[in-house]
Amino acid sequence: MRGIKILERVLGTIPIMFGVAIIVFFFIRLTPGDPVDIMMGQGGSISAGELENLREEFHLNEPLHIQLWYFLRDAAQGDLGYSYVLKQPVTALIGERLPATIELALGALIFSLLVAFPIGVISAVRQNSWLDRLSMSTAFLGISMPGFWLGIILILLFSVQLHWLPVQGRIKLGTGLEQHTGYFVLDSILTGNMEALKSSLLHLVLPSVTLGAPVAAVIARVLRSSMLETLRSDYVTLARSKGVAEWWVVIKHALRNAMIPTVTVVGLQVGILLGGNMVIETVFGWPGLGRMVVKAIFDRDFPLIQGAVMIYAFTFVMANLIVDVMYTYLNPRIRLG
Amino acid sequence: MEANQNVRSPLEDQLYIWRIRLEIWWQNFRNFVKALSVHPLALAGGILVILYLLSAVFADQITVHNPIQGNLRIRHMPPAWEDGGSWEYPLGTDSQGRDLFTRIVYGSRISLSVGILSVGISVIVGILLGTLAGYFGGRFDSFVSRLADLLLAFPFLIFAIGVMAFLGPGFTNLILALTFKGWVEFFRLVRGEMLAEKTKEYVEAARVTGQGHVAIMLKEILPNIIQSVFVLGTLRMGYMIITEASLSFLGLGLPPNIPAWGSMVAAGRDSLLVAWWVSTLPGLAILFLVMAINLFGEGLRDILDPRLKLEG
Amino acid sequence: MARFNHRTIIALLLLMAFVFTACAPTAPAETAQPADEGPGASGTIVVAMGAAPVSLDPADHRSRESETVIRNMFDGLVTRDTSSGVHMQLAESMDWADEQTLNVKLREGVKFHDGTEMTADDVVFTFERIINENAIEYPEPHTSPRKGLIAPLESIEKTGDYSVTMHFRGPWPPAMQLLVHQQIVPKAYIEKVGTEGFIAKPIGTGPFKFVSAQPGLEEVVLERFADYYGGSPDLTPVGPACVNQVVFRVIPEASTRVSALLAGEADIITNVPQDLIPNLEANENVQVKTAGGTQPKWLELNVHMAPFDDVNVRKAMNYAVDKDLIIEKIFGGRAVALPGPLSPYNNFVNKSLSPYPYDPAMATDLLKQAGWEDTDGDGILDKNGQPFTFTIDTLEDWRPLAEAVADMYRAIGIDANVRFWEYSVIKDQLMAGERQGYLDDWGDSAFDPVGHFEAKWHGFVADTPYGRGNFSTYSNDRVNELIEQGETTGDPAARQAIYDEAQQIVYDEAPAVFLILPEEVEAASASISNWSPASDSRENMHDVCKAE
Amino acid sequence: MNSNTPLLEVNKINSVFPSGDKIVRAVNDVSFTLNEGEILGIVGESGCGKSTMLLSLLRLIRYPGKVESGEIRFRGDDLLQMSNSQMRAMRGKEIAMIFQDPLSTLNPAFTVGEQIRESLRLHNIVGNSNAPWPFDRVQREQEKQRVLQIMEEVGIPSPMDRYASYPHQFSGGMQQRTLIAIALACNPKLLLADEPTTALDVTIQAQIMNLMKQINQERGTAIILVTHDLGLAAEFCDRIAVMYAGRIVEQGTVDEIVETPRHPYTQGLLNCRPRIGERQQTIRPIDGNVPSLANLPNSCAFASRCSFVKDVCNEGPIPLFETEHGHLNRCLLTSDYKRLPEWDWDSIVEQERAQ
Repeated sequence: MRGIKILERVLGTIPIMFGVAIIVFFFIRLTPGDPVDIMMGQGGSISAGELENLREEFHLNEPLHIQLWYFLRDAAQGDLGYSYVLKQPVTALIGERLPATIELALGALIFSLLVAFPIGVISAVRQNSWLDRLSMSTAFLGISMPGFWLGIILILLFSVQLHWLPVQGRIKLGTGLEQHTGYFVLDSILTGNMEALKSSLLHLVLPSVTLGAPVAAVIARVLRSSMLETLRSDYVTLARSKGVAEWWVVIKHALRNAMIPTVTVVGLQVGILLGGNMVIETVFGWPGLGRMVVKAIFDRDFPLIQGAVMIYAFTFVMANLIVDVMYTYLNPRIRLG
Repeated sequence: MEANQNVRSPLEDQLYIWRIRLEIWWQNFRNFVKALSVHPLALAGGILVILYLLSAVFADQITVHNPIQGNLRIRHMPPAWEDGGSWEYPLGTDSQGRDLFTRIVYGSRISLSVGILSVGISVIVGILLGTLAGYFGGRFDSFVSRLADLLLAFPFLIFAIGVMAFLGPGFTNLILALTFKGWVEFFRLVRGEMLAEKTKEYVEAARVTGQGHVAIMLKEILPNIIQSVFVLGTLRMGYMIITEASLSFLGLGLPPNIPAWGSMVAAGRDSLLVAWWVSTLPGLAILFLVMAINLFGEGLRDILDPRLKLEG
Repeated sequence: MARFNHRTIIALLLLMAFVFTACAPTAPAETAQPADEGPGASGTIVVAMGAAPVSLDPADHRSRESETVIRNMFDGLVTRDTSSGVHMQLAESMDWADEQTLNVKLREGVKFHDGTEMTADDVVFTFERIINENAIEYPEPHTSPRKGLIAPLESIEKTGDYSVTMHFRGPWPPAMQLLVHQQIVPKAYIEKVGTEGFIAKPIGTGPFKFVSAQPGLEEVVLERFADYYGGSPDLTPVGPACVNQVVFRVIPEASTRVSALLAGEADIITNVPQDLIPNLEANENVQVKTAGGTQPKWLELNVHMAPFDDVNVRKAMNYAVDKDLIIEKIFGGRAVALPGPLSPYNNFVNKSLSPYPYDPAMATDLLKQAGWEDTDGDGILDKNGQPFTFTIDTLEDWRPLAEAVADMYRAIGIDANVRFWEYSVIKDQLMAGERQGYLDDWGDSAFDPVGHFEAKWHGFVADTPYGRGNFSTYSNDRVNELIEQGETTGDPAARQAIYDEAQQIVYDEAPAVFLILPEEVEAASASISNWSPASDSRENMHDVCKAE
Repeated sequence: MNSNTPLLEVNKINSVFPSGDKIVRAVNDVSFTLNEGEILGIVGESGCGKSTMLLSLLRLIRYPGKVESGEIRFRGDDLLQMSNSQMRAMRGKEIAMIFQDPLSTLNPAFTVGEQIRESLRLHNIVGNSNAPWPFDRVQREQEKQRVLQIMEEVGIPSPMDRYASYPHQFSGGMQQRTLIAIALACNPKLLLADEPTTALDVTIQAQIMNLMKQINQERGTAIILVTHDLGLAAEFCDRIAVMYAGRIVEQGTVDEIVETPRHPYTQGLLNCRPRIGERQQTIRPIDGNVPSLANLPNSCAFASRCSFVKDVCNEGPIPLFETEHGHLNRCLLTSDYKRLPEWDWDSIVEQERAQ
């Protein structure tokens, strides 16, 4: 029964993806700025005639609905067209850059969960202790400092001063890593290349911490406030009366129920992890999809923007779907919505 | 004397009622302050928030220098407590030689209103749609949820650039760009909580006593949900202010004659090695504001939340 | 019932992982393999760039970053040394049969990276691939964007195994300067693998051969080409490249680039922010070098919109800016004031012009003559009731300069402020003459007025390169006429006179505030030797060595 | 542990909650004893500290509250002196507890069967393989059988397919039976029931009480029933203690309390209970309400509401007087101190206060 509902939601993403694609299609074309003109750049002289035949080539002169028809017809066959600027098929470009963004997002999510859960639980159990105050103030630091500021400070401290961690990029030179999936950590494990594994993990640390800090802060605070609720509930008293050890009461009984509101918030944060990492990718020179999309937007590289936006939409909606499924799994009272 | 007491004109009745209301309100306020004083952190938070508000309102009285006029000769002057700094520019100067303290004080005007307005609008829209969707469910719920999914999936940056491109960089466009997706989070949170609360007994009890749906939503369920909305709201306040920094990092910030903390942090990032204060101090201003709001919120929650009171 | 949903959840998660990877069709590509150690070569140099190259096909790009990488893999007929000008490279000798035909004698025995020899066929193929319509077939048949750069080239013919003749539509004085930017590609190889195969694994005649490239060219790895013919004989040392491997890596954020250098992850970094230079200079294992810049900065004033329709006001705007203070404070002394419309390093700059001096008193007088005075004592100049408000539009990259200039205008009573835009958005409004003033730069990498001067100061003529970047909507018939003459007169002395007069007129009419020309600043680790930053966007790695 | 020592001996325990600057004395100087298999009823209005007293027995009072002083001897050993791990071994194994509102007491996130099985696993009732989670399949199977058996015993129909359903899918009665199943999983010697049937309607209440009666008789489990319903206590319990404002004001066998209530508060409680069968009966409620536990008078707390109040009642602490054997009450008047002239009133009061 529940499997069907999940399938329903998976199929439900298709209209959303195309919905987003169509909205973006019109939105970027109506926004002022002409891709061909930008591509020509400034230097040298260029006759307007050449601009004209470039526009011709990209079908830019046809009315919008015709252009939309071209786009939908090609997209249906899986051909998302070519990037105006990079002159490579959009699917290839995204296919190569998406794993970097997802690897960073996963790294940040893992970091934030590893940090947020202990802090959230401990500061609830030890409410108003100095530990609670300390963890909450570091949480504020995570929330209030912009990503790039935190990133630059971390680089200056851990890479330039202490030389513990690398400054930028996904992996150091000369590790001879064969890429199969595009996920460096996964690839290095698959190919058993320990040096590449070490280097890719080291390169993942600072960007994940920077991207994960605000997310950890939010999750920690929400978890803390819901833990305070569940620790006061009757079923916790029942568990204690059954002779359950205190820490097991906190972890199994209280935390399990406190997860329910927290999961929704984690779901929202995943959106930030995926969508918000363009700044982090810029600061750490991380060759992810986020940075490419930013450049594509400024270049008005329509096919690339559309392709990337559809993939982003797909990943967003998938992440939310996973959260909803986890939500029903955690909270038996709510059937899959 | 007995006779005319109950022969009161309607006006006097109104006055009488209002006097009673005032008294009750004053009574609540007094023991609210008494309760607040017991909770040190909340007090600190409250005072800090008030300080920020005062600095926003009386910015020109507090500061000496002009926040916009720069003077290249005193560029990158360190804060007073470092060597080379002077008390005339307590927090030093930025890369254009403008007094940092003045700009931060004026910046509170913009950043506070960016934070309050964008979170405020997002919360209102989020609660409105979230309550209706969560409570009634059905087609409205799936429609709005799918719309939320759509917006959540719609990259924020494209919309921000679109808005900036169409309407030009400016304050109101920034608020528009921030709230465009801001409400989705509150919508999903409120909807999630509403789904959970809806199954609870006290809602059925309220329905049994004949309360209308609206009354149930407003009086019964919302007070319980307002808690997490409050927590998320205070967190999002900081996030909104910082997003302005990320936008100016990408070149879409507010024009410099509108001093805002976000653009200051972004503009100062290149000289972090040379002049750490240009970028860090506005960042700390954001930090303390967010911390103040959250601490004050925390204290408020403990005071107002009935369940947290001990019996007796 | 409970068991069932356990399995679906786990199945779903596996599906997710698979979907993410499945939709990433990455052919197993090699990451930077350690190259085989060539004889006598040593080490790897990492060059950190601010933006990524767009393409590795010499005929299919118009970006400085692409050219930086390409000119290490491909050589052109001629090359330029920033100090000593243009020298022969793949061409042994060139002579003009007449003003419109150029005979080129090719060097013999030059090998492509795949061992085949370069002949006249390759040169003809290269140029025809640029000037013919829809000559590049991938990804869709389109004309090379570089066609406009060598527009006067009408045709090219092979006159011998190692000699070609180029026919031009008319005398084209900057021919030599612009041929530097066209590199020769292997005809046989491209016809075999097609453009798609060519850009996947480019083959050229340059000192380095291609090894690998990351997606979106974020990282391009080049390897020393052992039997390189040695390069231009006039530029010693002649011979294969000094270092074994060069990696061009993109680090967009300036402070991260500097940190990468300080942490030893990069050997050479380009466009270093001014504020960080003191730190780098203080560090003993880092060397900072500058080279003449090629991106002059102007604040163009809309000559058709009050108050800038009055030449006195425009002159006043020039006098009000203290260029030396800006150079000293914001650029740390690493910039030069613009004497006039052309950059001081241009071959045909009018040497008699000198930058507008900083003279606020003169500025106030000029403004008074134009009717602008502070009558109501609010500190802002006004004229028949209207305050003098001035919005400077610019890009975020020029924030410090724009804000400093706005400050200086405020100092003389103009209510000035700055607004940052996205180039593509503001460009149309500028061309339509809707804005007051725009602060930007215009590339002059060819050191010749052609391709630069006419785009900025010639009146806008649709479908021609004239006035393509003219945001001040300035148009002076005499100047237009002079520009057109300058393009076709061969004799350098005559061109100098033409351009001198044109510059004088533009200087006097001051359609823009001539600001500064910042120097190109690059930094490298101390272990790097005989490297120098090139201002014509070419990181020449041929002779650069790295001490281990 | 010879047979005549009582199962549970509670001696002057005090539980306090510091809140702000005041101290709330929820339980003060409560003493009582309970023998094997005996059922003691603790009756009192809500807010008189009876639930807190129960929680104090299991040392489950939440910080900042604590059991300040006194002794709780369970089969001779004092629970207050035990270490945490020893105390944990007692909870659920020797002493179990059931609560008033079953829906909020059962963990909504775990299945019913799972929550019962947890008690078994905690005290290793069924086998003792300490194999980690995935490999203890055999022991889990055995435990599951045991749980199904217990569910049968407490009257949950068709336990096989109810094992994996969630608390919110059960009716109120069924949920309470689950709680009882959890409590009985380890066959405890003492069952603390905190108003188990208050949230249920009368028919279900009777079923639950019979179930508990049956458990008491078959397993010999002693029960302390906390309730505000004196009638219920009268039918079900062997002995009853009446609590008021944190103190036990009267204690005795059911008959003594029902037929010859000594303390005015007990009499008041009995009077305001409608007796079935009598048509017009005037129910005389006790007017006024319970004094706040934060500022308790050390004299008789009921004085303000007592219709027989004398000024001596407000002078000093009222000790427990034993009128008949075992029938104690804390009221100067009913003990008719005038009738027992030979008692040196002052010395008794001094002596009592001295302890």
